[in-house]
Amino acid sequence: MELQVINNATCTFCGCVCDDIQLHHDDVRIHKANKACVLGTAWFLNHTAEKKYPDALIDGREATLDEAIEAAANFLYEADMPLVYGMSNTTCEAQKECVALADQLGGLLDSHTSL
Amino acid sequence: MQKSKFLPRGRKDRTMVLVDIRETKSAKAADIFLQVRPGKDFELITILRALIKDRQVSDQAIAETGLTREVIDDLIRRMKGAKFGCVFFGMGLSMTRGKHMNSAALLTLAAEMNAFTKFVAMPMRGHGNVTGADVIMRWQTGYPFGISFSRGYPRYNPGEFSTVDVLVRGDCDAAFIIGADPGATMPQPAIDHLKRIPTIVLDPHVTHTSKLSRVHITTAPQGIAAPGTAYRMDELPMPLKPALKSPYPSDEEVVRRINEAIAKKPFWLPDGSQPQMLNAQV
Amino acid sequence: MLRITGGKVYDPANGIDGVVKDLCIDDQGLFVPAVEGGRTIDATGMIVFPGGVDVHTHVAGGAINFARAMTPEDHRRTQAFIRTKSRRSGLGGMAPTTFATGYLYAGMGWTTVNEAAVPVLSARHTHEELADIPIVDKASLTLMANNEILLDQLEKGEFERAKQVLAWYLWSAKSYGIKAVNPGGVAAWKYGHDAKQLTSPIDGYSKLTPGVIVTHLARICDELGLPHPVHLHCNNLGAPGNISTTIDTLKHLEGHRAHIAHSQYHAYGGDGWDTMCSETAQLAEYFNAHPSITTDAGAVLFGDTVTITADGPWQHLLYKLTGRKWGNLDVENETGCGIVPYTYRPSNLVNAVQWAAGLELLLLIKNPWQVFLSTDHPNGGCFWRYPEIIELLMRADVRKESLLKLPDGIKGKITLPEIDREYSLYEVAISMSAGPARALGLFQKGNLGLGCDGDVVIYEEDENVRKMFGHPRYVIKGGEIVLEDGEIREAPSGREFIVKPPCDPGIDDFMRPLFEDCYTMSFENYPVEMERIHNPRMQDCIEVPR
Amino acid sequence: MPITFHLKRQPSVPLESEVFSPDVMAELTNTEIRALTIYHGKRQLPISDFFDVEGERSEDLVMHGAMHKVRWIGRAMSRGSITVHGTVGMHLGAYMKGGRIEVHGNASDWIGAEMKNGFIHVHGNAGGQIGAAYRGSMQGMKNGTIIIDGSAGLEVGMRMRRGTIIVGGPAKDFTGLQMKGGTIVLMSGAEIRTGAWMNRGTIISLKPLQLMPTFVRSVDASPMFVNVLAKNLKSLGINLPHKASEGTYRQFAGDLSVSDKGEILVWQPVA
Repeated sequence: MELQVINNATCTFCGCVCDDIQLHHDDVRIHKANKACVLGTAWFLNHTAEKKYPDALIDGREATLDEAIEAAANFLYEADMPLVYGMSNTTCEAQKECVALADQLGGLLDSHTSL
Repeated sequence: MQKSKFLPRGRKDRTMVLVDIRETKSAKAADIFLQVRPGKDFELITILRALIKDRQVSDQAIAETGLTREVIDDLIRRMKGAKFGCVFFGMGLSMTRGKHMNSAALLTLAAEMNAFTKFVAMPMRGHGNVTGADVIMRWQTGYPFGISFSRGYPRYNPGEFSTVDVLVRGDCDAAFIIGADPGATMPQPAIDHLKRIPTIVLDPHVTHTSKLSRVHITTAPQGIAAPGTAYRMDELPMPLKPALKSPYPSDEEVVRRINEAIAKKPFWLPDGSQPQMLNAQV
Repeated sequence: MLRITGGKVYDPANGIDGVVKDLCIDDQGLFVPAVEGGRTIDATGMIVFPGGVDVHTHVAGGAINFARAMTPEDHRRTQAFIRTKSRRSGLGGMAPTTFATGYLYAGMGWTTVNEAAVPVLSARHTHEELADIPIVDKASLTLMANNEILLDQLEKGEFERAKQVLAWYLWSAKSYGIKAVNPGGVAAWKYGHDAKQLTSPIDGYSKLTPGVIVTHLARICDELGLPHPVHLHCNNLGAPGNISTTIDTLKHLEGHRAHIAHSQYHAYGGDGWDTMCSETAQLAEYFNAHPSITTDAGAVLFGDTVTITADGPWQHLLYKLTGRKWGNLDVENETGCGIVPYTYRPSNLVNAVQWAAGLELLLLIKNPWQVFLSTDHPNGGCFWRYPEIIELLMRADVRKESLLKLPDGIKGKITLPEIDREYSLYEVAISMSAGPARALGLFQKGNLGLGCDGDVVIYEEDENVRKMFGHPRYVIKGGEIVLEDGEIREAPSGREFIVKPPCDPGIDDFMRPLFEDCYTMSFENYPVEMERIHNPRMQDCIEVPR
Repeated sequence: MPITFHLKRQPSVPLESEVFSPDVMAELTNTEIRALTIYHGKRQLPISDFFDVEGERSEDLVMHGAMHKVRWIGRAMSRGSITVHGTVGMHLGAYMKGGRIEVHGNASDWIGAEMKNGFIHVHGNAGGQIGAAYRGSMQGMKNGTIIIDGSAGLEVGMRMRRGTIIVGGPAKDFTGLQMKGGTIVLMSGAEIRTGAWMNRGTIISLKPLQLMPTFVRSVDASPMFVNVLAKNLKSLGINLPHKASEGTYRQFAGDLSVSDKGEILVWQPVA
């Protein structure tokens, strides 16, 4: 099968966020990441579109996404001081949702920066 | 390397000085390597701040940083003689003893250098889009991290609301972790607290933190299978171009759905119980 | 659908000066002759204005966001908006958060704001922030006067090419118009220099002068037919004696439309801080003789603020003067920015001159369609203090009282004590709404006529002018009641105005090699994608008469 | 009769309770005091949910219990007294304007932060940022006295402008960071970077200090004001050596990266 090519793709492994990477991929994995550094290549090649993990786990048992979302919402809603933390390896769009979540919950909000 | 009107030969017109406690691979790329004694960054930068203002510092004090007066004098001459100086600094500075004060020292030095020439400083951010989190929190809450909404509006106090401190003291009673794996990196007392309370993890992998959590949700990796935006460490947003279609939903979608699920429940502050706006905060 | 009945209407765009008449707004949020059903606001005895329009403010983007990070101490002492089930929390103050920006503007009846300084590289970021400013409609201006690729074309005398380059940048940024800040000076600041003489070549160029940049940008804006003319922050901001630079700049603009930003900062005489005085009379005279040029006051109010401007060299000077915090941003080949917290004090002669000069310009420029209310937020003061300025304009006695607080040394440095003019409500409506809307080319704003946007502010008439303008009874945005009895009711998201100037499709091929030579991001990723703009509204280009 | 509080159950998350201030309670009845709102995380609850309350209408408050999660006690108080038997959490006496706070036990970070005046005495150990400026503020405590009998954490007296801080036990790094005035007395010394970036003010240490490279030694002597200070401290039960027969103070000026007007005095006892 012929590989598809994406030009000027963006690498989010580190803070440099290079946006000149050429990706060669099929439906399942990226085979080549031209112009990416060692770290970036590993980042692109190590993720696949395979279903390696269950959709969700609740108390270690496999669960559906809907169940997990409901459980997460309940835990966070019941807490007196919930913490929303991380947000490094995710998109700005998700980060905005996280800020909205902490705002709605009346909780704590923090990122890797505080480490 | 990019060329410019004033630096037409690219890299050749630039001088790179590397300061580190050991000679790393990066030293090969540098023109000058300065080996500073571990834990003496703050002292070295403070000496530089004094010396650029022509204040006297003893040879012995300089020697304690691991450098000699000749080397420091040469460095200052190069800094003052540069057309445009830039200091990049990383976690070796900001996460060792002195922490934020080490960064503050470097930023102050860069500001003070502008009495002689153009100088700037920029933190080298580690993980992917941590800059994006900073930037977004600033415009939505006014603060870059370490925020509490418990009084209904944003408050800021690193040390009080920052995650490691909160977890080690056992201050929070639920945790939502996204795009991070504190179970692998944080001190043991912090990890122990995550085990005690309901922890929820969103991650493309089942991580250390997932294993101690009550809820794990697998999500699509950003930039590879999830679209959106990421900020470069100089605070420029870059569009993401995912190559793969993930069998999992994006972080954005999952957090939005959690937000929607919570929004269906009664709001924690009863309607009308609070003023619209406070003029005096706590 | 909404009907507003019995109010005394001030609608300068249609020459209506305090006439009792009814207004109707349809489901599209536009004024119509009549509506069936819906709510009726009985505005009998109240005053009805078109919603305020801020022609020059800094509310979104890299610079103000840097200022937010720099001033946690101000966030702690300022207004805090508490989260409700439907409304996000926020903080006000010198550099309000995006949500609070919307609440505070709408809270005093402003419904449209123009973010006046956006580097193209930060445009994607700025649009994200603008999308998070609720209620008000937005436009943004692109910084162009220190862009290396553009300046190179002007240096070579390639005017047509320069026009195409500018159009390409403008559309890449998805912006509404052009802002020029300290032409040539910010580029020179990359290497610690400035550009102070309008006719001297700037650093790194043999022929190109600030004057050439000014003239050509004005001409390009006219030839492209941008609805808003070149929006110019002159060279030498804040410096004693800069009036000569400003008048010189205005002469370079003759024959073109132009908007001069925050002219208070450009109207000083004297040759040092000791001798600095107001030269607003001279500047006002120029405006009075040249009706095609508009300006905003950039008025100063005493108190704390944070100054933010692309004028990097000025900010470094201010940092040295104050010894306070200083932030500096450099935006690759395009522009830069400096940030310094500042306190204007009546006891400080320089600040006293600045305070008087802003008011003088608003009072000495005779035609209110030429000079608009602004503080160059947050530089001269925070936008949410506009009602204080309105009071100073409407009440000569309040001005006289304030003058008493100034030091004796102010005598002979200002003309404010000799000015008796008081703004009428009609003139206030021009200065805060109809005038800036017209200057921006936003014909659907600041106008209560049929087909225009249903943005209305309704005040309860009050002797206390500051209170009246600070606390409207109702604010209506696009026909929706967003504020009622001092409480924000709804926080809908606003729209963004964008222009698409005519652009030669071949310009991409011309730009690519130049771009790839000096930029650090990919050419393809540089232009802001249209789908990233929240509620875009395209505004047509116009035919500008020669 | 003071108003007495006994913590009856341990909060699971921090309890923000700035209402524990004589300014708030002095005129209130017992019922009104019980109903005052405190914040258990985000939940707004009456004081009586966590405390047994005895007494009413008094400027003197007495608190009992392990209150390490109870924050903002005595915030901005201007009069009266608070006496704590047990531990207290962060921000004790922050923004305080007057009155006395005494803690028979340990306290946490930000004691007397940005206080304007008043007196705070912690008999146990304390955390960091004592009398300091909150992040971003230019000025820490402006006046008043803080005594810590035990140890202290980082950044003691950060950006303080006036007033006195006495630390009996050892202090950690950055004591007197960016100090602009006032006095810090270290009875048992401090770790590193004492006086870093100080502009003005005085740090007195009875134990040798590892100083920043940007301090220069001036003279060995006991300046007059040490005598005055010693007399004042004596009334607080603190013994500051100052007699020539006992030794001298070695004086250092700095921090030269900022100014040479700050001084650090290190006690040199007669051998």
